[in-house]
Parts: sequence; C-alpha cells; structure tokens
Amino acid sequence: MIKLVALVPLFPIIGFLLLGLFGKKWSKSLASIVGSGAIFASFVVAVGIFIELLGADAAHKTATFSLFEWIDAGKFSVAISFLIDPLSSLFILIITGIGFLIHLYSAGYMHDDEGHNKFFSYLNLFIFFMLLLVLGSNYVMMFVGWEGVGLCSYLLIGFWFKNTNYNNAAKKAFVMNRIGDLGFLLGIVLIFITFGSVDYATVFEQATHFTSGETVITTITILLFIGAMGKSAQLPLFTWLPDAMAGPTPVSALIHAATMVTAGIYMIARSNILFTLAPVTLEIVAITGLATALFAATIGLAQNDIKKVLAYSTVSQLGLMFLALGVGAYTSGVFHVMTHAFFKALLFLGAGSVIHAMSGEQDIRFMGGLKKHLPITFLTFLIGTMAIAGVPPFAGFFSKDEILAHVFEHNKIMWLLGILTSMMTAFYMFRLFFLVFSGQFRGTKEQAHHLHESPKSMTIPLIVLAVLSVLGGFLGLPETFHAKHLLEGFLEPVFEASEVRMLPNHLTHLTEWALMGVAVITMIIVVLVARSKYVKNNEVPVPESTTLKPAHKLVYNKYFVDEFYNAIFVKPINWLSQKFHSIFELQFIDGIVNGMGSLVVWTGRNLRYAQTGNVGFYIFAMVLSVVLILLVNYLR
Amino acid sequence: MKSLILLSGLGVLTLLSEIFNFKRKIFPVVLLGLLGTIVLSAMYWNTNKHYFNDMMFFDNYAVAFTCLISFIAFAWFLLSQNYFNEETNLTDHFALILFALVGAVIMVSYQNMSMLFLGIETLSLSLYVLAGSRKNDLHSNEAALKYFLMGAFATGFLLFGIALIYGVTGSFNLQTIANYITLNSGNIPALFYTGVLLMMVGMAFKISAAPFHFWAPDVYQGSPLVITAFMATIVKTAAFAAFFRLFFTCFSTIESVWGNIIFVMAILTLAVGNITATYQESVKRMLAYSSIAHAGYMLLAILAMNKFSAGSILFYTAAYSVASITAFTVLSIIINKSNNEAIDAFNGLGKRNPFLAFAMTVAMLSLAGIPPMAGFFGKYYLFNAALQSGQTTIVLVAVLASLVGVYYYFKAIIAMYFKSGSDSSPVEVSFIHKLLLVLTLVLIFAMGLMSDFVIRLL
Amino acid sequence: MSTIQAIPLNWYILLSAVLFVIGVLGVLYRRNAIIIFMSVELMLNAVNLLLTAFSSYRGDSAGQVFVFFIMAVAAAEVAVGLAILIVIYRNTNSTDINFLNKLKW
Amino acid sequence: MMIKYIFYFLAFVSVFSALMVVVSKNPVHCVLYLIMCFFSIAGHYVLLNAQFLAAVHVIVYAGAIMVLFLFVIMLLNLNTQSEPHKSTWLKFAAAITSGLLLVILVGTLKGSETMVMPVGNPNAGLIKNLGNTLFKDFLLPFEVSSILFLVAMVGAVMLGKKEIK
Repeated sequence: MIKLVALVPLFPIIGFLLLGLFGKKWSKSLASIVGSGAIFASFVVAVGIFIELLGADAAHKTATFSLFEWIDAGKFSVAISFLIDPLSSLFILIITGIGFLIHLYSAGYMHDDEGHNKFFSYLNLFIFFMLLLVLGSNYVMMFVGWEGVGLCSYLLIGFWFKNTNYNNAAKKAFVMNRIGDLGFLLGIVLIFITFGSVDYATVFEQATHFTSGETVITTITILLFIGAMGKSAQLPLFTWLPDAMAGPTPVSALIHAATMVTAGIYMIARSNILFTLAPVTLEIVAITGLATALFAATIGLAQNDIKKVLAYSTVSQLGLMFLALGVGAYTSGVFHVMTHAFFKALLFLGAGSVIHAMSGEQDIRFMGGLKKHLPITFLTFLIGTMAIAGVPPFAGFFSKDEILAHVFEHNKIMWLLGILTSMMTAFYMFRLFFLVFSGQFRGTKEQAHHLHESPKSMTIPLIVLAVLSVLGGFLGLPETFHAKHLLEGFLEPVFEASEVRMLPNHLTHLTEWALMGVAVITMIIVVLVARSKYVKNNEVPVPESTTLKPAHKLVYNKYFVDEFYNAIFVKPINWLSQKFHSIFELQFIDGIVNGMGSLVVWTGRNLRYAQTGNVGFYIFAMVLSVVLILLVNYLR
Repeated sequence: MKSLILLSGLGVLTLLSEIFNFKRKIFPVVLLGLLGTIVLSAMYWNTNKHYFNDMMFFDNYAVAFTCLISFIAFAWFLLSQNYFNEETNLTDHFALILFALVGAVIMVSYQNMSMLFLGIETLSLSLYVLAGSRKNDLHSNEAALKYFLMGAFATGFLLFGIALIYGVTGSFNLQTIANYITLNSGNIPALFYTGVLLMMVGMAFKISAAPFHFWAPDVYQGSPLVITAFMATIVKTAAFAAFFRLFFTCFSTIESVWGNIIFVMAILTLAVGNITATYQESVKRMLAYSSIAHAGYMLLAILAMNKFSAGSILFYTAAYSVASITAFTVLSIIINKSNNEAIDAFNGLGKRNPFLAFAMTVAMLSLAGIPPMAGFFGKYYLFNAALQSGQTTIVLVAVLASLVGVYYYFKAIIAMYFKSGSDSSPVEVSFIHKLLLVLTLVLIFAMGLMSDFVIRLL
Repeated sequence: MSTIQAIPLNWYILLSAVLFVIGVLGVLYRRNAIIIFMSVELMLNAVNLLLTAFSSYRGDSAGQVFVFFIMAVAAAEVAVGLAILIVIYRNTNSTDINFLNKLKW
Repeated sequence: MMIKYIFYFLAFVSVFSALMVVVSKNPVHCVLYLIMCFFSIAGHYVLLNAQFLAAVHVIVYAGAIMVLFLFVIMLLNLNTQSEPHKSTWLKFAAAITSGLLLVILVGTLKGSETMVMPVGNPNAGLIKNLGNTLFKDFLLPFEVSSILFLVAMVGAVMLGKKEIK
C-alpha cells in the first residue's frame, strides 16, 4: 500500500478536475457522490498505508517516493516526492477521514445552495493541497501546499460572496496569511543557504551536526514560526480566524478547525530537530502559544455567536498545541491535533446542524431548549463539549492532560495559566451548550415551527465523530495507567533525534495523579458554576442593542453568592473580554495589518501623481537621471 | 537567419496581398508562416552559426528567444483576430507587426551594434505608428507622440554611447569589444564607461526601467489594446533579451561600473511598478505598471550575471508573456462587451463566464507568482540566480515587492468572484479566443511542471 | 598638413558633446513638438560628427558606414514622426506637447 | 595653421546656429538655422577627409529632411504667434540641467588625450573604401535598413491617408 502513496493526493485532484470541468451540468447528488467518493478512495489508501506502517519494523517506517525532478537550478534542486512516515501517515489519515465525513455532511448541509457543485470542487482542491502539504518531502512542496490551502480557504471563506462582510473576512485572512508566508518563504531561503538543500532528509541530517542554540538555526526557526503563526492563527496574527467563520460551516469545521490551521503545528513537528536545537525559539513558541490560549479563551467567554465561540476556542486550543510543542512535547502536540480534530469538527458540525435547524440563526441568545427537537445533535454535541472541556475519559481529557503534565515539568507558572485556560474553556463551552440546548426556546415562533433534526447525511458524521471523540483518547493513555502510549510508540521514529536531546520524564506517578485531579476538580467546579448560572438561573447574556427585545423576561434569583460572583468575576472578566476583543483585537492588531495595506495603497495613490502626463516632465526626469548616473560614475 | 528571411518575406507578402486582393486569406498564411518561423529557427539549435561577417550570431540563446517571440506572436495574432476584422488597414497592420517581429528577432540575435540599433529602430518605428493607429482617438494620438518623442530622445543617448564605445575600441562587434575590455583592463579611458552607461540608459528606456519608465503607462493605456498586448509581451521580451545579450557578452567583466546603478534601478523599478499599480482603476493601466514591475524582476538576472541568468531570463519572459497574453485576451473580450476598461467591468465575471474568470485568475496568479503557476518558477529561478551571485538584498526587496504585487492582482480576482456587477448578462467568447485561452492555460501549468526542462535549455 | 595632425581628437569630441547637449537643451527648452524633433536631429548629428571624427582618426571606415545607417534611420524617423504630428494637428490644431495630458496618473 | 582656423570658424558656426535653433521664436527661423548648422557639420566632414559623407549629409539632411520639416511647418502654418513657450522658471531649469549634463559629459571626456589611435587607412572616408566596407562587412544591416524604410513608408502612408468610412 505504501507504494501507492501518490494515489492519495491523486484522487482529490481528479475529483476537483471532474467537478470543475463538468460539475456545472451534473446533478447535485452526482457531484456529492464524486466529491465524497474521491476523498473516500484516498481515505482507503491512507488506512492501508497506516496499517502497513503499524506492522513495519522501525527501519522501514520511513519511505520516500520520488515522482520526478521538478526544479533543478545549479545547486538548488527540488523533486516532486512524497515522504511517508508515521507523522505524515497520521496526518493524511486525519485529513482524509475527517475530510470524508465533512464531505458527507456537506451533501446535506449545502443541499439547497446553488453553488453546491462548485463547493465540492473547492473542497476537493483543498484536500489535495492539504495532502500535498503533509506528504511533500521537502520545504518547497510544503510551501506549495501551504499556499494552495491558503488559496482554497480564501475561496471558501468568500464562498457566499454577495455579502461584503464575507469579502472583507476573506481579504483579512489573505493579508494575515501573507505576512506569515513571507516569514516561511524567508525561512526556506535561509534553510537553503545554510544547508544547501530543502529536502527534509538532508536538512535534518545536517542539522544534527549543529550545536544547540546557534544563531542561524534560531533565525530559521523563528522565521518558520512566523509562518506557523499566520496559518495557525497565533497571537498577533489570529484575528482572521474568527472572521473566517463567515464561510459555510463545513468549511469552518474542515479548514478552520480540523486541518488547515494545524498546518503550522505539522510544520514545527516536522522540523522538530531544528526547533530542539533552538531553545530560544522553543521558549518563544511556548509563550506565544500560552498567551494565545489564554487570550482567546478570555474573548470566548463573552461571545454570543455560536460559531465565533467555537472559533475562539479553536484559536485557544491551537495555542495549547503550540505550548506543547514549545515545551518539547511534540508527541503530545500531535496527539492534541488529532483529538482536537475529532471533537472540534464534531462541535462545528453540530453547530452547523443547529444553525440549519434554526434557519440560519447563529446567535445563542435566541436559541435554547433545542434538546427536544434535535436529540442526536444534542447528544453528540454534549460528547464534543465534554471532550473539549476535558471530562474523563473523553478524548480531550487525555491529550490536554498530557500537555499540561509536560508543561508542569517545564514551568509551574505556565501550568497554572494552562489550568486557568482550560477552566475558561470548560466554562464557555458549557455556557454555549446550556444556552443552546437547555431551558426554553427563545427564538421567534416561525423558527420554533421549523425546528427539526438534520437529515441522515448530516447526523451520521456527527455520530462517527462522537464515537471518535470518546475513544480517541485511548490511543495515548498516560504512563500512570500502566498502559502503552500507543501514539508515542508509533511516532517514535519522527521525534527520535529530538528526544535524545530533551530531558527525560521526571514526574512521579503521584504527581501525575495529582495534576489530573486538579484538572478534573477545577473543571467540575466550573461546569457546576456554568450550570447554576445558565440552567438553574436561566441567565441569558444581555443583548447588545436595547431595541432588541429579549424573547423572554430575564429572571434573576437574588442570591448573595450570585451578586458576589457577578461583581468579583463576571463583570471584570466580561469587561476584560470585551476590551480584548474590541480594543486589542479589532483596533490594535487589525489596525496594524490594515495600516500596512493602507500605507501601500496610499503611497500608490500619491506616487502615481509623479506620472504627470507631461512629456516635458518625463524628459526632464530622464535627463536628470542620466546626469546622476554619469555623476555616480565620475565619482566612482 | 532563414527565419528572419521568412518573416520579412511574410511582411512583404501581406503588403502585396492588398494589391492582389487576397487579404482575406492572409490571416492563415501569416499563422502558418509564424509556425514555420518557429520550426526554421528551432532547426538551428546547437549549430551556433555566425552570419555576414559576424553581424548576427544564432547561438542557442538567439534560437530560443526567436522561437519564443514567434510563438508569442502566433498567440498574439489569435488574440487580435477579431480586432482586425473591424479595421480597414488590415494589411498595413499585419505588415507593420511582421516587420516589428523582424526587428525583435534581430534584437535577440545581433552580434554587432549596428544590428542592435537597426533592430531597435525597426521595432520602435513600427510601434510608433501602431500606437497611433486609431487616428481619430486622441488617446491613441497622444500615446504615439509621447512614445515617439521619448523613444527618439532615448535613441540619441544610445547612439552617443555606441559612438563613444566605437571611439575607444574601434569596433562595433560585441566580441571584439569584450576582448578589448579583457586585454586593456585597468587602462580603459573614462570615455568608454560613459559610453557603456549611455547605452544602458537607452536600453533601460526600452525595457521601461525606472526612472526611464515614464512613457510606459501612458503609452500602454493610450494605444489600442492589441498593440498594448504586443508591447507588453513581444517588445518587452525582445528589449530585455537585447539588453541582456549586450551586457552578458560585452560588459559582464566591468560590473563595478554598472552594478550599483542597475541595483538602484531595479529597486526603483520594483517599487514604482508595484506600488503605483495598487491604485489603478483601469486594468489596462494596471497591467502597464505591472509590466514595469516585471522589468524590475528581470533586472535581477542582469545583476546576477552568472550562468543561470540566461535560462532564468528565458523562462521568466516566457512565463510573463504567456500570462500577459491570457490577461490581455480576457481584457479584450471584456472591453468588447462592456466598452469599459475599469476594474468594475470584471465584476461578477465568475458568474457571467466562469471559464473567462478562471483564465483571468490563472493569469493573475501566475503574474503574482503563486505556485504552481509558471510565474512562480520564473521568479524562483530569477531569485535563485541572483542568490547564487550573492545578491541577497535585491532578492529581499523583490520578495517584498511581489507581496505588494499580489495585492493588485487579487483586486481583479476579487472583482470577478466576490463582487456582482450591474451587468449580469453572460459573456460570449469566440472559438479562436477559447482555443487561445486553453492553449495559454495549459502552457502556464505545463511550464510550472516542466520548468526544469525549459531552464536547462540555456 | 592634414586635419588629423592639426587638430586634436579631443576638440571634436568636445564639439560633438556640446552639440549633443544643445540638442538635449532644445528638447527640454521647447514645447513645440516640431522643434523638439529638430533638436533630436541635432543630437543625432552630434553623434554623426563624433563617429566620423573617430572613424577618420582611426582610419577605419566602419564608423562612417554607421553614420549612413544613422542618417537612414533619422530620415525614416522624421517621416513617421511628422506623420504622427500631422495626425495630432488634425485633431487638436496644435503641436504643443503640453496639451498631451489626457493620459496620466 | 589654416585648418585650425577653419575648424574654429566651423565650430563656432555650428554651435551658434545650434543654439539659435533652440532659442529662435519663429519655427521657420529654427529650420533655417538648423540647415546652417548642418552645412557647417558638412564642412567638418570635409575637414575630416570624409567627402562622400559630407555630400550625402547635405543631400539627405539639408535636401530631404529639412525640406520635409519646412514643408510641415508651412502646412501647419506655424509662426511666432502660435509658438508655445515654457515658463521662465522651466527654461531656467532646462538650461541648468543641460549645463550639468555638459559639465559631467566633458568631465568624463577629459583624460582621453592619452588615447592611442592606431594608424589606419588615411583614406577611410573615400567612396571606394566606404563602399567596400558597406557592401562587404555591413551588407546585412544595409539590407535591414531597407526593411526599416519599408516600415517608415507603410507607417507614414497609413497615418497620413484619410480614413475610409
């Protein structure tokens, strides 16, 4: 099966070509069958590769397949070749597997959209580029995939392009990613200058000869990390991701939660040896990740748009993954990528199902009590929420716990902040969950009338993902359970070179149990607070504009505890959350990004007046330049 | 050489067709002739023939560029096919274009300054006339006069440079001049360097490098669209090939004289071209600025001046010309339809004709240098060539400039896919244009995939 | 005694430089397109003089042959240039280059 | 000695008439001064032992090109009144710029006194030698210039002829 690796990206591109060329004349069902079928075919091959790798002994876990020399200019040569190793095989499994489920889901979700067939062709193209990104055996191919997924994401965010907001979101995503891409590109150039090659095998082999902390490696890794910051929405380049929610929900699930945004993590995990050799960069990665996690979680506390909450939570979880990479826990980072792909895709698809049922309404203040109407969505969403909040034994618990354990080893204060982040995560996720599913329905009569469970093509992916969210964690049981960490064993060959340079695990079993205990107990407290606030007290966030009359009269039970809690925690946090969102995110970061663009355009606007249209002036400029050139020559 | 004779013969034949009344049939004849030119010149691959006392030298560089120019001309004739249906002066146009091609072919294969001068003039004179060929259109008039005045003026500098170089070396032959430099290094009179720089000014004008670029936006905008397409592709390719040939054979050993100046010129060109393009409303004018910007990238090859330069220049000009032809084809269809060359005319094209929109998108992406289109590899090879010569600063500037470039190329894409225009009627595309677009699209992708092959030619 | 012995080559170079710059001055100084053409002709003549001087002092006729080509081109250029000018004059009734400002920015 | 004075005289005439071309208000005067300038340049050619070139020069420039100029000026009826002028400031700037160009050009031309000239054929400018060079070495450019003329002809006719409606 491994030899067939070229088939994995081949199917989606064929799918894209078929849909792009003939899709217009096809019926919607045919288009969705071709689109999903292409991904399913890839998935089958990916599973085959995965199984074969599982069985292979350590020496045969890495294989490279060259198709042909692509670029050959002097010393610089790039081959189109695929690298299969545990890391890439895991990623292609996630991409094709979840990709297939989301294609299936889209068949239902986009059924009434006129751009249905076009949508599938874009999705296939996206999968193709994403596979190229993870399968390439050198940085140039990764860059090609990197640009390609950016393009598709851009196309898909702006898919409903009639709305200018969507447009602006697409543009913002584009600009921010460009900043990151520049870093990545410069990083590749520097890698080529330093190592004389862009091939992973050569680069990593040569890198082992460098000593830790050398400036050139630090520079390379920082540049690569800038690229990762753009694509994986880290501080300060994260603001495009919440805006990107303007696209259709399956897109949010596939691109902006499960796959594309984790490309940055893949890149760092792939280049782990370089990062291990640059402790300074690792520290920067850890701090950036932690700051992003904390920051996004804070904003998530006060969002009212169901997709925005999930978006900020994605940013926050991505921050957590970077934190893991930053403390050198590469396996844990990848583990969390996997579990996160399961439960975040599930949550987004669940949200899509809710939005579908609510006829497009996304504001959670107008939902509530959907438990009765959407039983399957309710159950699966509950599982997803518990998984992300870290309820044992759901998937998120194990991966998050593993990360936090490594962070504890690294730095206690970081661990404390990490726990704070996961508390906030649990809070806003359960707040979301309670506001949507419990209590009374707060929408209009018309919406209430239309409430319905989604069709099978949408619920089946939900169920599959829910099962994965429950079981996914068992791939990486902590040592304390005296079980084998399956994933660690599998990924061993990829991170081998880094691990010998890292400190071994110091934590005793007792400490590990204690850490887990703290995490679980704080989580339970937070969930209970959320429950009392939103279920018992039926609290609903205040509408932004007073003209909007709340559907239900708000009932406040005047407990002293509540008052106290409100004054000490809720108000400051809400205030902070609002301010972070409005001042820091919208004004500061967006301001800088937009400012750069405006500066260029402004210069363009003024520079063009140099083109006066007057021939006399042109000739003057020419003669003056000639004089200058000759003068320079004379003085030389 | 045979290709040159064939092209001249074709030009004369088109003139005769007016007299003997077979001008309806001349279009296919010209197309066939151009294909013949490609074949004839390709046959001379690896022969390295010198002609007429070393007036011309058909090395592989010349052969490759002759093929490229003839091919672009072929594509250009397909593009302009329906433009000429309305023109009364069909044969005059054809003859002038063919004679301009003769000039272009001379410019890529000359080995003597006199041939360079005559090639440039043959090309330019035809274009002065063609730029002004819409006699009742003030814009076209203005473009012609501006082009003519400044072109003649720049020729003056070029000639003064040639005269000075002749005075010092006693020859117009490139090889003799190069030999003179190596033999007398260290005791060359200052006159010679002045001559080199004045020639550089003349050539910089032809490739529209800043600060000698001022004519380009106005002339490109004012000329009839198909002529603009011709100027942006064939003229630019030929002028650049001539520039490079001159500096590579003659002056590569005295880089200390012109290196810094071209360095500054390249930065200025990149900045002016890319930044000014961001604010343009007219797509035609935007493409003019973009062509200035591309001249800036091409200057990197001259700065690099190593064994990779020739190949990267060939690839870059090819990628740039093919993408430009695509863009101009779409633009001409749009202008035909809506009589509006502003960017708004593209609004909603994604709906009105997805194929056209796709073609335009690919062209824009290629011009912007997004992988896996040909334009990306063009930039890549250029940057690589410059890096091999240690020109890191200019590569950094070029990368930054290309980021700005992405902005304005995407303006067109945004207009097509994310905006809806007042006119939503579908756009018709003639069969020939469809054929041309398919051909260029395939090329853009194929060149990306087989960049290796092209680059190894030279 | 021939010219070559009597007059240093430098004088000719200087003279043609002066004529060339006067031509440039004319292009910068005037607004009438016809006079600008004439100034360009002046520049070309300066080049011709320079080439002829070099050619004579070197005893090499190639330089003078090149002068023929320059003359040929100058004649062709004038024909085309004046044709363009007449077309413009028909439309605007002027040969003032400052009126050429429709295309800008 | 005589030759030196002839050179001075011719140089003075050519520079003076060239300057007058630039500053004369009446376009017709400009043309006449230019013709004068061309004659003085022809004189230089004779001085340089390039008699054939001098003859061709007079025929082509004074005989053809300048007549064409005069013809166009008469045709368009340009005179002092219709002559546009740049503002004084611009004229000043033009003078300064050209002055700079002259200074810098002459600056780089200096030092060429030491240039060693090989002793070639003193009769290089005679018709026989010119013809040999033109039709042996420079045959191809000669042929190409015929294409150039064809271009100029076709172009001028195309622009000049009335549009057929």
